[in-house]
Amino acid sequence: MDAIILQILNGLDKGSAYALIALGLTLIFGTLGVVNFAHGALFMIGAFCAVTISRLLTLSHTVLDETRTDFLGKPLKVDVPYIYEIFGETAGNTIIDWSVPISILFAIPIMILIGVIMERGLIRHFYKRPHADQILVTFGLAIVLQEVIKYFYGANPIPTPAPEAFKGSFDFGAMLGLEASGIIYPYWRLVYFAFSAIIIGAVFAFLQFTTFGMVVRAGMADRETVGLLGINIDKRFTIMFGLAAAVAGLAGVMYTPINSPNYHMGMDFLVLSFVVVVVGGMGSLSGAVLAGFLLGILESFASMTVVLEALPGINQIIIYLVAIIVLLTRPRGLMGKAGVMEE
Amino acid sequence: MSKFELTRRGLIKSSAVVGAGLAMPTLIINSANAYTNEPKGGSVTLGFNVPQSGPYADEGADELRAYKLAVEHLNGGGDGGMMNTFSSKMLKGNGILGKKVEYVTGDTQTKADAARASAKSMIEKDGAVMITGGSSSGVAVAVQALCQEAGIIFMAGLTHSNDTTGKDKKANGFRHFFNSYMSGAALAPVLGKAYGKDRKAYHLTADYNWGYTTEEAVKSSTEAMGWETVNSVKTPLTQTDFSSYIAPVLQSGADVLVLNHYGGNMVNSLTNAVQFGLRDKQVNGKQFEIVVPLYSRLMARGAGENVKGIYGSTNWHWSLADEGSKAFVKSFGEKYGFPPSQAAHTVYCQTMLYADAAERAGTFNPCGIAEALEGFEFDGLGNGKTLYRAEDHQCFKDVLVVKGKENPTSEFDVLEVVEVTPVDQVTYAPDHPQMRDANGNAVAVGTCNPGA
Amino acid sequence: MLGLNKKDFGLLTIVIILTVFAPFILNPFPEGSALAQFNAGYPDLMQRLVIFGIFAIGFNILFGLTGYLSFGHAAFLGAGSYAGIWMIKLLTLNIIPAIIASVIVAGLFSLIVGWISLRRSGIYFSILTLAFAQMSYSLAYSVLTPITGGETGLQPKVSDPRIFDAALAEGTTPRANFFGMFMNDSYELSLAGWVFTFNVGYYIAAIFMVIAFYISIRIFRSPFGLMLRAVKSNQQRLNYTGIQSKPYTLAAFVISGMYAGLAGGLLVAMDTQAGAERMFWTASGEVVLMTILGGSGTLIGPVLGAGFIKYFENIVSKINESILQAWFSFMPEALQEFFVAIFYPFIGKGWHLTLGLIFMLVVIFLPGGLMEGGKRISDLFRRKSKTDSGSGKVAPEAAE
Amino acid sequence: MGILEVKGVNKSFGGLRALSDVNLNVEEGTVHAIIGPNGAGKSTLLNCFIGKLIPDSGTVLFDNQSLLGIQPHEINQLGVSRVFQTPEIFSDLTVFENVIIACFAKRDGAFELNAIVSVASQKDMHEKAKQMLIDVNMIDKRNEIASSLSRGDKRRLEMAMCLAQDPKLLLLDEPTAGMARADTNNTIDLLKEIQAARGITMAIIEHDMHVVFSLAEKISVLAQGTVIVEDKPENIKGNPKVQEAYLGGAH
Repeated sequence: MDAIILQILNGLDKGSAYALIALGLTLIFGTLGVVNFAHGALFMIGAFCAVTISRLLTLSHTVLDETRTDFLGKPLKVDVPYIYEIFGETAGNTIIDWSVPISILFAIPIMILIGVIMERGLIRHFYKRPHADQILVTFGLAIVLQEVIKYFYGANPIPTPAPEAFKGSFDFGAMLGLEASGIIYPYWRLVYFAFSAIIIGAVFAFLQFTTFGMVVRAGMADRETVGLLGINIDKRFTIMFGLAAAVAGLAGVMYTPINSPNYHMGMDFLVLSFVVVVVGGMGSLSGAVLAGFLLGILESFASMTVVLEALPGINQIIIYLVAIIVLLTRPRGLMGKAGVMEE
Repeated sequence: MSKFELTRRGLIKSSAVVGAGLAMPTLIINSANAYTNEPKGGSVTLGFNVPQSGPYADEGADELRAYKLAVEHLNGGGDGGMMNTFSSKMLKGNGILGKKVEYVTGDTQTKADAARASAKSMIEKDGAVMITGGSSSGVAVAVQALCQEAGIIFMAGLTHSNDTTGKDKKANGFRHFFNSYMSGAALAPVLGKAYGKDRKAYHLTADYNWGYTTEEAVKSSTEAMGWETVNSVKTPLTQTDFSSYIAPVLQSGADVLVLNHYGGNMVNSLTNAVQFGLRDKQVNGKQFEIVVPLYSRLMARGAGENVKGIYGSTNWHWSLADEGSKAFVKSFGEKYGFPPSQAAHTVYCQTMLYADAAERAGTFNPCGIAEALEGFEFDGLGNGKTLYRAEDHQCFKDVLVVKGKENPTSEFDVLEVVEVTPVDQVTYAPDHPQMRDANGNAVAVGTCNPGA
Repeated sequence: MLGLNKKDFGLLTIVIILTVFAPFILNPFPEGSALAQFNAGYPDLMQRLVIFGIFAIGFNILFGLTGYLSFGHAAFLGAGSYAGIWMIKLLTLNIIPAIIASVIVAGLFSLIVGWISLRRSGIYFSILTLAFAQMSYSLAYSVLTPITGGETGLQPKVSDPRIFDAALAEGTTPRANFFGMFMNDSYELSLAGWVFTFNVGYYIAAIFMVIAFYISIRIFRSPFGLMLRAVKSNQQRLNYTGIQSKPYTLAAFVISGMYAGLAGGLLVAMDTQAGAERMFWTASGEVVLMTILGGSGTLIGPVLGAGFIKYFENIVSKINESILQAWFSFMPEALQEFFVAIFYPFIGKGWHLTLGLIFMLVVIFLPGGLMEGGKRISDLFRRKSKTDSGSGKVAPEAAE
Repeated sequence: MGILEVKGVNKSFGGLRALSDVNLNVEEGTVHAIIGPNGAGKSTLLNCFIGKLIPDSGTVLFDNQSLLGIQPHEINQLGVSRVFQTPEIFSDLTVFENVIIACFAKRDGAFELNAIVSVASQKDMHEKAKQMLIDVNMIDKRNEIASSLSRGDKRRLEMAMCLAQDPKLLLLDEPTAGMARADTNNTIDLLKEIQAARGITMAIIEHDMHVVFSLAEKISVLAQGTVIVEDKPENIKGNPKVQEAYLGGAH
């Protein structure tokens, strides 16, 4: 029983990451009809926003420590962050410690800007082009973005820990009066889950309760009609793209403490996020979220020892297997609308 | 049967009939070479085949740095590095056999296909006489098989699976790096001492060949010591989030978690395990511990503080105080500004060992070199006394057991050596069960192929 | 001639000439010159160029004609490779059974995958094929290790059964052959400063490619090909014209799967090794990119795209800093360093960056892929020679 | 005994009743017009004949065979072709290719793996396709890409495609919509010729009464999803029910 609760927790957590990435993708996919292979790269850039902020905060000048030596036997160069001089060592350390949450503030405008530049500079010219061209150009862009990151940050993962306050884990077992340590869950993952829920909720609210959102939703249902109504779709598409980029970027920022970011993390998530969006159904935001959680939970269950003993290797293929089953039983995914990306 | 024989660029370079105006075309059908890519000019070309893209690009870059350093030293540049401490004194800094050492580079992408394509281009286009490098066992085994076929010596880079010199060993292939068996054998006594002989272990294993051999090696040596293995779960290579594998560990009653993961998998699974607070827990009245059988310092940096206090093994570490290591760290560090990784060390050694073998054999003929390397005993390359065993072309040397450092002084200062396990403890018979093929048969190393 | 019209026969002739003289064409620079780095006339790359050309030609029959975008074609290439290597291990080192088996196995596999995936269209179809390919990859890499060799793949061994062959002497290396001609045998022609390599394996693969290309022309020009283009254009009208589209798309899927299998079998024949990463989604993506880059739906475009990407992967990735320094060594030192610093990020380990940039530039400026570029250039010449360009509108064959 | 017999057909979308108890009888060899105000359910009814929609209840018999539940391509192979309101053509292909596809469909059936022969070598198909294009007066445009045609040409092309199949029943959904008067008259003449030459049964939906009364031998008036009158043209004009349906005043 504990094991199942635990895996549901895991699934929700994983699912929230999937849902968050898929949400941004489906906004672009569903509204603009653009197959954006650079979406994973946006996620990755979000993560590297966090890395960059933490690097900026720890920007240092070197001081020679004569008492210690480095690997060549010379006096050790010790880095002293400038921030110590501004805020003092204790406060400085606290700020550095909180670099990931701080990054969120910076990541939002940066990601919106990147999204807007991408849309204005490139994607806009591809709305009317075949999907094949969209794939080629966005794939090219994804490669370029990831190689640029690799050039500056290297290929290895870079540790970006969560603030000290969020390290360690929460004991659900003790809270529920069950055996202690039976069900524990890391604080940061709970934060990630809550954060995802807030972002998803915010995006839904934005689309549900604002006029802008109504137009966009109408556009997702029937793009032609909205165009015929004489609404300036161009500007809204730009904003949508910025929004989608921001959602992907935030997902990336918050993900950094869970797994150290590296330059190809976007590609790792790209295929998965496409699967999530399509299983959810093209053009359906709630479908994407639902599919994200469903696949997250099933993936977690598939990794349980009992399951693996019965079906060896099931953990390798569960996501794809579920995708096939869903698409065969429900022609347009879980909640897809007719006519979107079917031609 | 075959009338068309392989001919290589090396021949052309020397015998090119470059007339001022009209040149007679020459059609070479029968080879004038004694072996593949026999160097006939004033230089010899080595092929450095390392991952330059993909997740192991940084390890590849470090290997490449070490290769360049080795070439510089072989050609008499720099401070000579480990050439000065190497027990064999055949290398004089005048290239190999008097020929200037040149090199070509390629990108393995950490994919067997790409690695073979790149190696083939070095052999066919550039006339490389030896291929070396790589950062995974899949690539090593694939390229080693290619070199065997082409008649080229393969000096493996970073490859840790037993298979490379076990069931997939080849007469033209040589490995300096240690392997899964050695990791297990070296780790077990240290773990026993540190954590006691009554432990329950839970294995998470990367679901591919290297993972299998590592799990088997660690399992068998820890079980021999008295540990019990409560469970072992295979994780997909492409997994990035290990939470659903980590979460059930505490409920299993295990008190040690063994992560048979490498590279990015290792960074993520270790980070996840620490996140779940495993190391703060008491199970069975004992402190919960995590073990990482194979450490890569470059990658371990990605796990940040999570590696502190975690045991593992490594082929070499820059903090070693022997003369060879010190010389290597000095020349590498002064050239590049940071200490070398174990990948850099092993490929530097491999280059030196190859050059030295060529000098001793007096030829670049793969068979001559293989003969010179087989059973060769040496010292001064940073791992103490080492034997290149004739039966499987595997180096036998001391193995380092390391631990994540508690108070690192720099970003390179991630690991500290806790024990140097003597070579006797990690030596095994060439037909050890872990080195056999799927049917349980011992595999012979075979006969060298000079090509041509 | 050969059942082709004049224009197609001309195209086929050009392809034949190009493949026959590829050893010359791909080695334009003399040995030892600074630009020799750009020579691609060595056996392995020439083999890969034609093999991936076959893969792309086959993919184009599906994608270029029907518009169905499969994201899992690498699975068929991989399945073909495994079938091929097992034939080499079990039956004989002669490549013929391996190639036949690889085409058959890939055909059967694509029949199953196509049968299921073609129940959906558009992006849903793409994801279904992707899912099948990713499952194949994951299983081949892990639990199917006994059959596939997993991470280390499969290579022929001296100890393999090979029931049709005489036993090899201990110590010899099993080498794939075609009735006694070994794939990696070559002979070289040295001509002044140039060296040209003629490789057995390359010419065998090239023959297969020419045949594959010929069949593809026939398919393009056949009623079947016309129906496939009709599927892409308006599937609904096709149904209301009394035609069932699924058998057509399935046939196209299986044919392109067999092409992929042939490519896989040839890969194994030329380089006796099969590994799981051949089936990874990036490999499927690569053939998509090859086809689009070259110009999907055109006859020769996919081959150009395949050649372009493989050339980059193998040539640009091998240029390293010291080669760069040698190129600019004629300059004063400061200028040399400046140019090396500018070019360095784009070569060697930066080859991906260059490739990505080229993808973007091609698709932005040449919406029909490389073929579009070719067409524009030839239009330019045509305009010069002809004064009237009124009827220069696209008017494909078929009329008479 | 009609070639197309429709009995008691009902079709609802959600709560909306699009067709209720429709009865229709198209005699072989005649032109039968279906008229009615907008939203009367004309196109829905046609969709039920070609397998695009399946009625909730009722029967649709073509040549005494039920059309319900069989695939669109099977219905077409039985001899039912349709010209759509917005022309459905292969817009990426040339005019000639559009027509020859229909010729192949007639000859080869629903599927034929005809992969090795070339289209160019199929002389009989060429002749037939050419003839069809001559029939609809489009032979000089045969090499144009279909998407570049004018709307009228697209419809003529679609008609040529349908005729190439030698249908037993040709369904025409507003064949002259959006056409200029001259074009409309040409189309009427064309349809008349076809009818005279081949005796194809036609069911035609039309708003333009000029077209209807020039062609139709029988007219069914559809209003609010049901057939209110089915009669000869001369009897329709004065029928009060029809006038009521059109809210007083012919179109």
